[in-house]
Amino acid sequence: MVKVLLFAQFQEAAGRESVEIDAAGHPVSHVKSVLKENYGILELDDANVAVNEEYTNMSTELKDGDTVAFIPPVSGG
Amino acid sequence: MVKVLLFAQFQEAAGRESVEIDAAGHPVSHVKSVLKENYGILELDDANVAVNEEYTNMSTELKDGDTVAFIPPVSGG
Amino acid sequence: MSNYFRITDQFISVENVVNKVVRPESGAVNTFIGTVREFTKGKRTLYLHYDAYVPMAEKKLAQIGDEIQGKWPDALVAITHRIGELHISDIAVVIAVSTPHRADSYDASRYAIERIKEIVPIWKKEHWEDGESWIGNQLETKSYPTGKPEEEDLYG
Amino acid sequence: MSNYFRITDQFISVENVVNKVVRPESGAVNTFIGTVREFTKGKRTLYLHYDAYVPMAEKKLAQIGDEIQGKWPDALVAITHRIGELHISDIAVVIAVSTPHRADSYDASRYAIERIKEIVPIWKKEHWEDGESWIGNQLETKSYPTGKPEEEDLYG
Repeated sequence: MVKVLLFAQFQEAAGRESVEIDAAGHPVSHVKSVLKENYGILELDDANVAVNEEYTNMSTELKDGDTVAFIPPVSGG
Repeated sequence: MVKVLLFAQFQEAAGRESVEIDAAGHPVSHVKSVLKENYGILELDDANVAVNEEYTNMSTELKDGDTVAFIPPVSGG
Repeated sequence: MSNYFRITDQFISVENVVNKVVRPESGAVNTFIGTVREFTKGKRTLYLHYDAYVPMAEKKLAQIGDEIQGKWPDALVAITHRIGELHISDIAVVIAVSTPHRADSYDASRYAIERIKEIVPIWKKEHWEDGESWIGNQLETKSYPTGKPEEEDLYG
Repeated sequence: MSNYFRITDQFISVENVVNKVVRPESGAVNTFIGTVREFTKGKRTLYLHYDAYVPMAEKKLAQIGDEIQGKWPDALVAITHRIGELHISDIAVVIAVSTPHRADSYDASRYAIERIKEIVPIWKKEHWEDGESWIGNQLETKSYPTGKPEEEDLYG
């Protein structure tokens, strides 16, 4: 299983802070599709993605125990 | 009389914080000469001058009650 | 070093952040303090809510510190960013950079705030009288036509 | 406004100076803090002594504030400079500039420190292990071949 963290507008859209998805062996883009279709998170195209707290891209292959985070456009400072 | 304020190296050279000079009706350059000759302040050529707390120049004519200050190169900050 | 790069839900003391970087070999500390502004483009903000991916945000702040030490080897950097509910004039972020000479302290501090707005996973939600919204990137110096940073920006 | 431009012989609180300029319409505060550096060009400083022509120095700090408001109308500036005996890492000067947007806060803060080093009658004496000396101008960005500022620099 892969843990997917949701923040800001994505957290509000899904109504939860995280979801578990059976995505081991799949690329990050698979998680993106699941979030769109099953959790109503529609604005993912503007997001960056991090696996285990480092930015990466949609083709990264996931393994069991990974933590994925979709990062909406940041606005700190 | 004109009050002449001395700071930093000029104060140390003269051994005092201020002097009174009978310079009313004279330009600032007159005070400069007096400081050089009578008070042993030799580095006045690098100094700026202020009369009544505003920068001015050596040709400004002084009047009774004016306060003159010779300003060594500044090094605040 | 991890104490130098913090996300907190508490009030930030400017003095505390500054004190982390003051040292005998530095003569200059530049500090950038971001505060909550009441009006943005004529619209009145009532309060803000900041969310963050805390462990990754602290890592990315530390990465900015590393980038700065690569560019300005004599610089020492500390950054604290607050999250949660903030009101007008509350301090959201404090950056402190000490360097031997002043020019570098300005340049490195400016670099830090620009990078925070590029790569640190923190999000701001503005609450107005008539609504609320999560704010997208607010970069002043650079725009991303694609709506997101390029890869070289993320990895620094 | 005079409280915004101060010469003091007491410890300077960064927080106090910053608080003078924080306000609802600003979103950024840039702070420059000058501290006593131990080594300058390989020579070890034991302590410093700052002298000032206090009333004129406060007027000139206020003039710098006016110049900044001329160049950056939305800026609010506070500057406190300490005099007397200062030891390594003690704070000699704190400049705080608040502006609605961050770029101006950096530019105006930088302008302030450069102007302080040009026109404010404050003098620093360095005390080393083997001697002492009053320090002449230490401008980093500009040199005066004549050894003194030009008239337009003094009058702003």
